[in-house]
Amino acid sequence: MDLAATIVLNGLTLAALYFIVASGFSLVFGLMRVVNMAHGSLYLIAGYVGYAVFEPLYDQDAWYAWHAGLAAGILAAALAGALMQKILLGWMQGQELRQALVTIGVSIIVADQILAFYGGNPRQFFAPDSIFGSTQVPLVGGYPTFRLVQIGVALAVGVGLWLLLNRTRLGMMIRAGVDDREMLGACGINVPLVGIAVFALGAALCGLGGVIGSTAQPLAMGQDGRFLLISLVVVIVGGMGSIAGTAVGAVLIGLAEQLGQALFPTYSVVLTFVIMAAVLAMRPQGILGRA
Amino acid sequence: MLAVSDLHVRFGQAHILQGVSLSVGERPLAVIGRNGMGKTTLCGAIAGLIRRSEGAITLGGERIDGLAPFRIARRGIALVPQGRRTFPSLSVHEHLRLVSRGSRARWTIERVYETFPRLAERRRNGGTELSGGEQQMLAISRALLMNPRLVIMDEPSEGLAPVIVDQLIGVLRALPTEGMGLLLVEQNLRVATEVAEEVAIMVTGRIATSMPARALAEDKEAQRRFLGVSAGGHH
Amino acid sequence: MRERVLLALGAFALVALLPFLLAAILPANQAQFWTANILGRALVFGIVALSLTFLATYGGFISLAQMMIAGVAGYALAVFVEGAVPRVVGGLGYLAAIPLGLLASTLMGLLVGAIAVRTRDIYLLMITLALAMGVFRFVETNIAWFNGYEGIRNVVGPNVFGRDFRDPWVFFYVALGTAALLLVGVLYLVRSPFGLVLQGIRDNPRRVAALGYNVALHRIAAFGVAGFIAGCGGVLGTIYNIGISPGTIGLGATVNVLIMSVIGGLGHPLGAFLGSLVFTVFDTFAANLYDRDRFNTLIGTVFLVIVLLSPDGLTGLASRLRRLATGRRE
Amino acid sequence: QNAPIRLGGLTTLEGPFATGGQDSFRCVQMELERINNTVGGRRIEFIRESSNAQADVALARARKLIEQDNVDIILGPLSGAEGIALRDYSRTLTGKTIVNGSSGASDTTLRNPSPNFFRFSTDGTQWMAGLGNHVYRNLGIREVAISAGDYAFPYAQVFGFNLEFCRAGGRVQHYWAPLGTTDFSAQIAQINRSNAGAVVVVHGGTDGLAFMTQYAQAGGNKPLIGGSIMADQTMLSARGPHRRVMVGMLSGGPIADVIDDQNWREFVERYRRRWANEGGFQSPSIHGVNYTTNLYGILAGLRAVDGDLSGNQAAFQRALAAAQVTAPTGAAVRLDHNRQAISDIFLNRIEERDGRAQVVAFDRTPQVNQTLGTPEAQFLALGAPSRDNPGCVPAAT
Amino acid sequence: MTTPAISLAGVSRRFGALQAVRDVSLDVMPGERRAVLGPNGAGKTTLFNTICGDFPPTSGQILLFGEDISALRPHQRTRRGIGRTYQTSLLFNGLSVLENLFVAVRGLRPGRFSFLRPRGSDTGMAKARDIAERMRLSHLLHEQVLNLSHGQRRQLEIGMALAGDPRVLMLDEPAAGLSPGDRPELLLLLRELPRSLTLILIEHDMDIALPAADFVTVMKDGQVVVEAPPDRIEDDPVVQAIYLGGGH
Ligand SMILES: Nc1ncnc2c1ncn2[C@@H]1O[C@H](COP(=O)(O)OP(=O)(O)OP(=O)(O)O)[C@@H](O)[C@H]1O
Ligand SMILES: Nc1ncnc2c1ncn2[C@@H]1O[C@H](COP(=O)(O)OP(=O)(O)OP(=O)(O)O)[C@@H](O)[C@H]1O
Ligand SMILES: [Mg+2]
Ligand SMILES: [Mg+2]
Repeated sequence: MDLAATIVLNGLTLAALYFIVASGFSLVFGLMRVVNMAHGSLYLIAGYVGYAVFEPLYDQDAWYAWHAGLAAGILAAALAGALMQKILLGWMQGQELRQALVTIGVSIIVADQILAFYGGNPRQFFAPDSIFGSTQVPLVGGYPTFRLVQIGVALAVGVGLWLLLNRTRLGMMIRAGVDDREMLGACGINVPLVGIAVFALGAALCGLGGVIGSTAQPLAMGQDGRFLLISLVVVIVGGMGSIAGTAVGAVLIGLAEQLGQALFPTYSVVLTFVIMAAVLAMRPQGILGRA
Repeated sequence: MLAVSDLHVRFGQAHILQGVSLSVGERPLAVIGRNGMGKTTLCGAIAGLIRRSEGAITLGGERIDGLAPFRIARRGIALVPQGRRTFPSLSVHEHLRLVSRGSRARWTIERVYETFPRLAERRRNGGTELSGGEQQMLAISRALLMNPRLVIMDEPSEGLAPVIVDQLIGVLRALPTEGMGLLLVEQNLRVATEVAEEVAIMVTGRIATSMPARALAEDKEAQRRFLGVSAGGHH
Repeated sequence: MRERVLLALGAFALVALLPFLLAAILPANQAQFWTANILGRALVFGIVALSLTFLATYGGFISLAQMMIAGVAGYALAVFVEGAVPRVVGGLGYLAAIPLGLLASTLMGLLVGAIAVRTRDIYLLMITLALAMGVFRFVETNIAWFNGYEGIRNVVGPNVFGRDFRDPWVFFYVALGTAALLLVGVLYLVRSPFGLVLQGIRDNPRRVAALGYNVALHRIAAFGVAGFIAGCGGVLGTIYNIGISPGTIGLGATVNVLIMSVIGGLGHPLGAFLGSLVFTVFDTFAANLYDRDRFNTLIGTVFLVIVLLSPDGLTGLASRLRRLATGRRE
Repeated sequence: QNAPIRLGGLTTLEGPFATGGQDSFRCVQMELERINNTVGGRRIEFIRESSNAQADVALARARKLIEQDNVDIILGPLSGAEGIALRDYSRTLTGKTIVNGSSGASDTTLRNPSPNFFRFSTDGTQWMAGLGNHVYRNLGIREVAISAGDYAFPYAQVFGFNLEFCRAGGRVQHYWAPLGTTDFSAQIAQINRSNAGAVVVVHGGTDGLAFMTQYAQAGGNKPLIGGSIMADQTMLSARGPHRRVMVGMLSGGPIADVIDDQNWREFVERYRRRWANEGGFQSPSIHGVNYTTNLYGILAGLRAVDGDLSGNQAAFQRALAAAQVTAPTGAAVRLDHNRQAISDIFLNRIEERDGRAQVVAFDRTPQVNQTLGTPEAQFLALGAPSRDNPGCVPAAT
Repeated sequence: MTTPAISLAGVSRRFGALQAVRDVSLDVMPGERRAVLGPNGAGKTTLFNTICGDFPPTSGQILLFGEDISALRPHQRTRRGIGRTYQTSLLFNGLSVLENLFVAVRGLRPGRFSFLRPRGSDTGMAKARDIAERMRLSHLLHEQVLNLSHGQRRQLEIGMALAGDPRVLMLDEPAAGLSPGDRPELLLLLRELPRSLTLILIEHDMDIALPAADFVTVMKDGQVVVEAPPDRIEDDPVVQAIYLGGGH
């Protein structure tokens, strides 16, 4: 029965990765009503920029190579996100569809430019030795340590976000901004600035996911589309704007993917979408989403 | 304090404000007029929510027209919008925390709760999980808590029970003593005349005339002319 | 209102003459290319985009399932029509298989509408996207019915009045006719009680119910109508592509339809066709205009610019210009 | 008569296949430059187009090349479904010729072929020739686990492997994963627990890399046998933990990095000189070589008719069908009655040579035809390769 | 005795911990004009919502002319003759004034689900124009509702409710937002409503509420606290204390 345990653990670690990436999406999507179709592109940007910093350091086997790459990736993504909001999206706030399309345009360009810059060769980070090998896990036996680390990171991210949104004034501004920006402005709050902050934060999270993800899985063209779709599904299933919901969604999808692959590989992909359609048909606002 | 001169607003081809000029000093000014005359448009234009096509708006001598709404608000103008516009995803208490200027300001969260006990009872309800009147109280409190130099209130008495209206009148009359200017748009003549000493009457995007409140209260003729109030209306 | 219909019909009359124009100014093979593979292809996409525009403009539903629904019609046709490779069911002539395809897409439309009946806005966009991707993945992996990744080939199309469908002119005029009918149909529909209620639902579903209408029924019906429209596009597209494969309804294609609708503008159904035309032209010639390896950057940029310039696409741009000219307020 | 011959190139410069696509154009361009764009006394004009590996897009691009750009011959496409779409399209054309690029689906030429579609490159099934027998006979492995992508190309390759391996008496366990899978940990967990003697891995680019990496991380230690596109420069030039396990991996295919053949050494030399500082690989990729082989076919045909394409290319197409060329790898190529290549297939092993992993050919199966030697009728009777028909039929005893 | 038009038996509605409407029982006779007064948050609007089905009651029974409608969905209740206005206008911003009214008229006629356009002779259209006339919106017939001023929207709001000629008409603060000049007009309109129609009215403007009503129900904290004819309301000590205050 250790096989079952392994599969479940795989599901959970995968879910952790999905959560990290999707939480950024959820933040932007849920709080600013922007369906950021370029979320996947942020993932790529973080990955490739991070790798560009990582590789030379790794060749001189500096112990901090990976950490430096991580930092670089997060910064790059955050910057890109902030710029996107400042230059492209900020002034058309509230026109949800239009914003979605702008981000689609961005994603097309980014993908192509990355291909031009870094070529199509897949890459992959090496996790630092401290967390590379494998750890003994009861029932499962030896298990890649890094995948366990993912879970830790995911938990940290989750708690942090929850506190930010429900315990801080910034959180209130963000939520109010969704309801009625104009009125929020009339209350003396610098709405554009809030928007940029949120976007940068969301992008940074995506960047975090980008580097961690590119350590667990290859970094390559096409990953952007994949993680965009996953983020969408996770957030929708969980309920938009709800961090807890995103977590639930991630776990559901992560497990479904792994179990599906083990039990009926052929249609495992379909499973994800079936789950999503089912959930939405039952609960249009997602499992934990506010009605 | 606030001075509006020759303000014009157009929506496409519709010329909504056609050269409004008025000024608000220490004493409250009331603006009344029939439906669709441009009162809300005027408020919106001053608060920066609606783009003006011509004219100047100054607050304490400084130009504020063309500024972003949040900058105008920071210069000290608060708005009680028509239709309340409370935030669904914030609780009553969060609304207040959002704009509160701390405990040393004139208007504090505590004071709001004293003035409108109803809100205290509902502090956890979301901004739309409130009755119409409660939302109106919240909108008013939200503006007062900003402790602005000038409050613009667009029909604040709408949906309030008579007893609350009386209370509101009390609050508004006290504003000058707290150094707050007031531009009051009202459909309720009683509120308008009891709060303000000066009343401006708006007709199709212009200030047709303005007169002392007391005079208007007596002058049924003026009421009929500008507001179409037929003598039989009140009893 | 009248004027909108006339506008639309006028536009189509113009397009009807285009082939002759092209034949006059271009070498034969290029004229044919423009007729079939630019104009014709644009019309096919346009019809699918129209179904999206219809839902978006009048119902406020941004449905990303439309390309998939079109694909359902295409696959139904390919599965049942005689001569398709591989032969799944076959045995039917085009006269029987095409209506079958339209029926299938209409039903799929109703189904999507029913599943999404309680969702709104972004959520509706997402659930429809999910449904589309689900069907896409299923078709891609299912061998028995849809021949998986390779799809079903050799759907050559019927004879129209004794002329082979592969003749680009025949194809073009059939597509044009279909598009015109559908467009006029939509313009008529939206001022009917059904259309008005649909717009009511867009603005305020709660009130619609309070007035005694069955909101769910109207919503589902709207998706049914859109399903039929998309189906027409799907059938034509499948014949044009001599068959159909999962790629036709993949994420890329789905997004493309959205892009077309928006470039054209969600303000007026005609936008769907404007958008599809612009899109097709760029899609075809981007590679010539720009470094062949980097033409995606070009496409992306053009798309971005259009969206940035005009919130309501080309039609929006047009009507704004007209407003400036005539100085009338809409 | 002296107007240039217009040759349309169609490959994939978008998405996951982009690297292969770029390399195929590199090689074609290089070889055209070499004959400075003239053959049989006529100039060749090369017009490039790119699809995104989707059938209908490939079709649209092909139509543009033929009708708008008015090309005489198309060289392409790169992937399976596209190939079949173009095969069908070619049937509707008169006086035009389509020569395959690198697409490797068997059916393109095996079942209802088109008279003016030619393929001088071998298909995915052929590429596995000899591997099954080698694993069973020389390595003495009796059971393998096969992890393969769940779409046409892997079907073809698995089919080819099983055909020999099962006939020889081997047992196989299949683990299919949809295209685009990047987390194989569930599969790998199962495989490591099975008592298979080796793992056969047939995944495209990124998926393959993901499998290898995770196999390494999960401490997998069974011998690896790869599909033709696993042992490819696109994989080996990628850095990562996967390298460790991939050294020593066996594979079969139409090329290798190191082939003991003069032609090949020169070709690789040329390639390096031309592309070293323009993003080229250490040595040409499988797609590059396939495109080149097909280009050679075209050139041979044109030479035979002195570049005369008149008469709806009838003469030219006859010449093509009869053409015999030598692929860059030095393998002789001729066409069967379906205009499908019969050529040599290499058995390769990945070795560390001068500091980097390289695919080294250690054996070759000469003149493999599309049915791997089985009589055509019998082969067709087996049906088209698919998940449900992986070609594992034990020898009739 | 005749069956009441509306009869509530122990109707309650709770929002989480809060009892917005608490065990309310009341009968409104056919043709009666009933005013519902009460301080803000007393539960008046919620009571309306339970009757028209937007928020079904958590307990209790609602009879419409003797028929139990407690379990019906909103549109079904409407088809049985309930019409209402909303405290904060719910209109179709994208449509013109005329189209808003037409949709409202058509909602209660056979063929409400129809793909066929109304012909010029369509009675529904005629009715819509007629109502616009009555609400003094004729000059705005083809104006997009989005562009109406607050007061104009309030007028239309009432028109929408009248359009379906309901048997029971429920108005939630119809005078709110109307200018002083239009209030007497509203009063007249209410007075001229046919007696065949039953009217329930929430209103904070005593100059409208009292003259319009035959009988008054006063609510507080979700409960009915006073029921009396209009003339005895203004000097009822309880009502003064909780609702009117000293102003009157
Ligand atoms: N966006 C717009 N486009 C065109 N006309 C508009 C727009 N907004 C308002 N109007 C018109 O401007 C006029 C004034 O509107 P406004 O809301 O300022 O009136 P008001 O005095 O506030 O009326 P009320 O007392 O009913 O609130 C109205 O006739 C309205 O129809
Ligand atoms: N959706 C909701 N969720 C939670 N509480 C609500 C909700 N709607 C109303 N309430 C509460 O129910 C109580 C009654 O609300 P209701 O709207 O019926 O009052 P009302 O009598 O109409 O007041 P007003 O005269 O101000 O309109 C109020 O205290 C309000 O806070
Ligand atoms: Mg107003
Ligand atoms: Mg109320």
